[in-house]
Amino acid sequence: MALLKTTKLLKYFGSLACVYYVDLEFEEGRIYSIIGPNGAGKTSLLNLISGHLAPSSGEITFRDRKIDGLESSQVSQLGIGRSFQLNNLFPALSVFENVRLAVQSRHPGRYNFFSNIGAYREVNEKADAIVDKIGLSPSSAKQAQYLSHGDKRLLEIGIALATDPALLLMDEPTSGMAPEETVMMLGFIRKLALEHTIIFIEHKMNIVMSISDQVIVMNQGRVIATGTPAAVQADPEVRRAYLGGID
Amino acid sequence: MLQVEAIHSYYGESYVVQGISMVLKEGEILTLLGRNGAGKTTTLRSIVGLKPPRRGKIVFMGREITRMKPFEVARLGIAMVPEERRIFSSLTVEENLKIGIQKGRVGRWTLESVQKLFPILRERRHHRGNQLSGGEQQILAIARALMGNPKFLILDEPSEGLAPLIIKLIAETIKSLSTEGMTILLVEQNVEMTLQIAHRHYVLDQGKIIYSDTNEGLKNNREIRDRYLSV
Amino acid sequence: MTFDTTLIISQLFNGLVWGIVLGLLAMGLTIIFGMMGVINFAHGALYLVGAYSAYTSIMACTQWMGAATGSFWIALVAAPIAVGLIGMVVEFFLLRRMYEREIIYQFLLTFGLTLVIQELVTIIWGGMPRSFPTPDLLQGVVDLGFMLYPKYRLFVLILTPLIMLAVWLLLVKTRYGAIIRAGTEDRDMVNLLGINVRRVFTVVFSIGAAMAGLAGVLAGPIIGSIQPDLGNSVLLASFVVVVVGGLGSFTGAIAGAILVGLVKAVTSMLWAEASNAIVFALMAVVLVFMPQGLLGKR
Amino acid sequence: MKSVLRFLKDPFVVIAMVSIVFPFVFPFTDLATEMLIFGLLAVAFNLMLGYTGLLSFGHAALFGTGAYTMGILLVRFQVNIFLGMLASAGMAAAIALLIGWISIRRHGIYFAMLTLAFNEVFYFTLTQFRDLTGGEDGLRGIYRPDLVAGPASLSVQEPMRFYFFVLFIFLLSLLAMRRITGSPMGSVFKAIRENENRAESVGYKCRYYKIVAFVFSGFFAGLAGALFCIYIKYVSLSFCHWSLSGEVIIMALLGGIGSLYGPLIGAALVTLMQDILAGMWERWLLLLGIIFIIFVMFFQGGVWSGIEALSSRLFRKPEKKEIPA
Repeated sequence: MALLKTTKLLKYFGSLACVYYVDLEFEEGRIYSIIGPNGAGKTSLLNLISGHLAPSSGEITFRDRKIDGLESSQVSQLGIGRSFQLNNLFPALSVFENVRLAVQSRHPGRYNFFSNIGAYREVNEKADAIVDKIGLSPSSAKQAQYLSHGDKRLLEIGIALATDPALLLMDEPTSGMAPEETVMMLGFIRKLALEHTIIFIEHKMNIVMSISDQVIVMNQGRVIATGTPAAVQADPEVRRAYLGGID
Repeated sequence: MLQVEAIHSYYGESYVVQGISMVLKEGEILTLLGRNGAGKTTTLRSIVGLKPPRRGKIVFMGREITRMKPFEVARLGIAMVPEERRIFSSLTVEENLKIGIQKGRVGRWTLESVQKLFPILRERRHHRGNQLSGGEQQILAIARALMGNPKFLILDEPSEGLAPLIIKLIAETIKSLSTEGMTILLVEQNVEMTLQIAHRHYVLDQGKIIYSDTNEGLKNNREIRDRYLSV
Repeated sequence: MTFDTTLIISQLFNGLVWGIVLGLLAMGLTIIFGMMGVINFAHGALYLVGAYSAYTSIMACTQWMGAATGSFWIALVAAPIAVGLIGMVVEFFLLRRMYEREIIYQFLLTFGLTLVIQELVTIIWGGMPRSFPTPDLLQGVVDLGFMLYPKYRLFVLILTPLIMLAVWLLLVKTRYGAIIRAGTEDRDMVNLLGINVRRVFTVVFSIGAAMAGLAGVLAGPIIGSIQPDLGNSVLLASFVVVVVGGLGSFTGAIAGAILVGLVKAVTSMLWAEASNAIVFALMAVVLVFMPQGLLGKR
Repeated sequence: MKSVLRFLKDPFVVIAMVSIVFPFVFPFTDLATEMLIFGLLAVAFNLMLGYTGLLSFGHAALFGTGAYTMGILLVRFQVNIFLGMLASAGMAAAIALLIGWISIRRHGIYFAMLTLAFNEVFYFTLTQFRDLTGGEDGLRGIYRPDLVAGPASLSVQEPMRFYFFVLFIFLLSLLAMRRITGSPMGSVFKAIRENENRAESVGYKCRYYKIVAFVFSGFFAGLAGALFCIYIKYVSLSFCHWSLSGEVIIMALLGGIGSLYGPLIGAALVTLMQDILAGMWERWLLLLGIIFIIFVMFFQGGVWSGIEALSSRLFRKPEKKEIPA
């Protein structure tokens, strides 16, 4: 049984189809990457899955449950975490508070308005654990807006992780990172894959080819190929549409 | 033509450009290469006055432009085609072009000559900016910059996200502009393309220039290309 | 029976006149919002200044030239210019520093400005109502065939759309208009093309302000007497208009203005005290069910 | 000794101490009382603007609801003072729920416009129920009841006594609001202010939380209204006029919306100016407007952040903002 499935997924912006009849299945425990030129519809596809966009038609099921049309908060509660291409943090809150908010969203205590937030030990401990996991313990008390770019990218993922997602959607987790940071991030994604199913968008081909189990190639809203990295690289249509002019 | 002397620029709190110096000669095509976050775009923004450097000096044709406002820099004849083209999406193609006109700067480029160079702009002159494809937008952005008859053209990643055919057209245009005497500064990720057209290269990493060479030199230096520029 | 229909028609005409004056205000608000992204809470205060400066100019002219001939026409030009200049000063010294900030702060700045302007007006002209004369040429009524209608109101009904049209043409048909529209989308890019965007914005704000001032002059003879709290109700009404019409849309502002004017006319016939509240209820309904307004974009 | 010092560093303690001593130093007890009441209103308002990022132009309606409810209950039913205040605050919370439930669907400036619209509609509605509200004439015949709890009763007619009664309610409310902002739900409010979309993405239904913030804010605004009613022994339509909403915004911004206590300072300053300047110059609003503009433009943090900076220097706390690498 597929963890996530899209059926004839279609999204129009005005008269322009940014996602065009996409049928995909994602199995549990694997790493999927989505590649394609700018404007291919990658981020839109992620937005459709995470409830940030509603499809024009078609269906998305997660664990056999229909999730298209749900709000992003509901999708999140079902176990789909999302990180963003551009940093999307709580800028004036500390790293720890950023993560704690996400942890707390799964805790019944979130409705409590009259007890000290520090009293929720398990929430605080778990937030600490996640801050540690993303390697930001030293800057735990720093406001998110003052982090370096690489640290912001890590926090971006930390927030998504803190909601205990079964499926993790990541939009260009390495965007704007320095080479060494990128290598670290790769290792981190590999580690995450032990516990989560991952779908991520990426531009750097060497990353895609080295860590994905499956590659999905999109162009102008369509999925033009899916398969193992090797198979996709060999696909003539992919070469023409995407890899052709660049390498 | 353009001299950049040890400029330092910050983006918010992060120290992005850490003492970059460069010299451009008239009629030459120079590229700034390097990975994301190396400081290329910030360098450009410093030159055109969008992000004045905290320290250092920028001189254009004998005049210091370090602290000038962007529109003043533009009026001296420096045109920039920024990343993501930044076409005015609610304006028609023709209106976009007309905004590029600068009174007092007349020359080879007029509405007619630009449309002759890129016939697609005449065909689509009544379309709005947001109805154009990525390639058409890039062409429009270049044409709009030309309308001000600049002496010096700055292009930030013109090939980004475009189809090979359009990239070729743009590369050819850049080359022919340069043979007509235009000085061009090009920021690119697409190293292959720049190797075909540029005269000299600077490679940036973490806010500093770590390598500079002629086109031939870079072509033969595999190590630099693999270390800093491989896709 | 015939008497009743005439009354209703003339009420509807009044609503239309009021609506069109509101439309002028709303168009000024829309230009400022559409071009600069600023919600100008001081718009009502500028309208107030328009009315008062016109009043002063009429009085001064009358004193110098004896009879009141022509004095209104001078005021009709002088007051908007005066208000436009005030707008220019406000933009140059205050608003200009606020563009990087959140929209709420610009809103609050102009809110504070309202207090200041309103108090200044009270200090300069006093708190007592002053009667605003109707120009000699436009005194009396016209026979429209089906009813008699005040000349002046008819004049407003004809002149205002012409002014609106002229402003619209300026914005849509000229290169300067294109620059203004481009400036709303991407200030930096316009700057990069060698255009001093700051100056463009100063001009835009002062055009918007001048339109508020003009509305103040035109409204003077209709309301008959002016006092310093004049701006408040008009401000709220013109907010309603732009929200109902769709924030940032010109046609929306005009359509919204006419709709609000007519709704107000009808309700003041049926239930006069409620007319204000009903207009606001209308806005609430539109906001909840059609968040972009009747003709708004996006 | 150290724990005493820490105790003294708590702004709440400082505010409590200052306000206890205040009426003995400051000769105008009534004015001091008014400062507390508007302080409560401004802090309540700031639960929305400062903590949740929602600019409400409808707080006059909530304040007015509290005042009218209290007044009517007193005039018609001679209700117990505590019961009356609870009912007033509850009523204001209910109105806040109604306004919030609809307004919260829109963001930013649209939200502000909607709350303004409801304020206007509410204002009009009050004029229509003349029998109940006294219409344009206002509600008359309000008296200040004694504090009655079981068999015990205490008169608060005397200004100083009344001040301390108001102070009691005020401090209690302040503590309650402090608990709220420091609670898990309070942290969600802040998250909404910082980045509503992301809060939604990690699984919070922000609409719900925003309504709750509005209701809390309404509750305390209503309480302030009820206190004002028995303070001034009169309720008029002007309590509900949108210009009062505007004044509250000014108070909050002058004081500083970045903290719970900032708006208190703003409210105290505005009330003071209103009283003192208004006595000297009829057009004092001009000065208020100018000061407000200056604060909007140059002092985003308001007076409070200035005080905080000063006190951190006094106590030699390490700099709050870390210097990024």
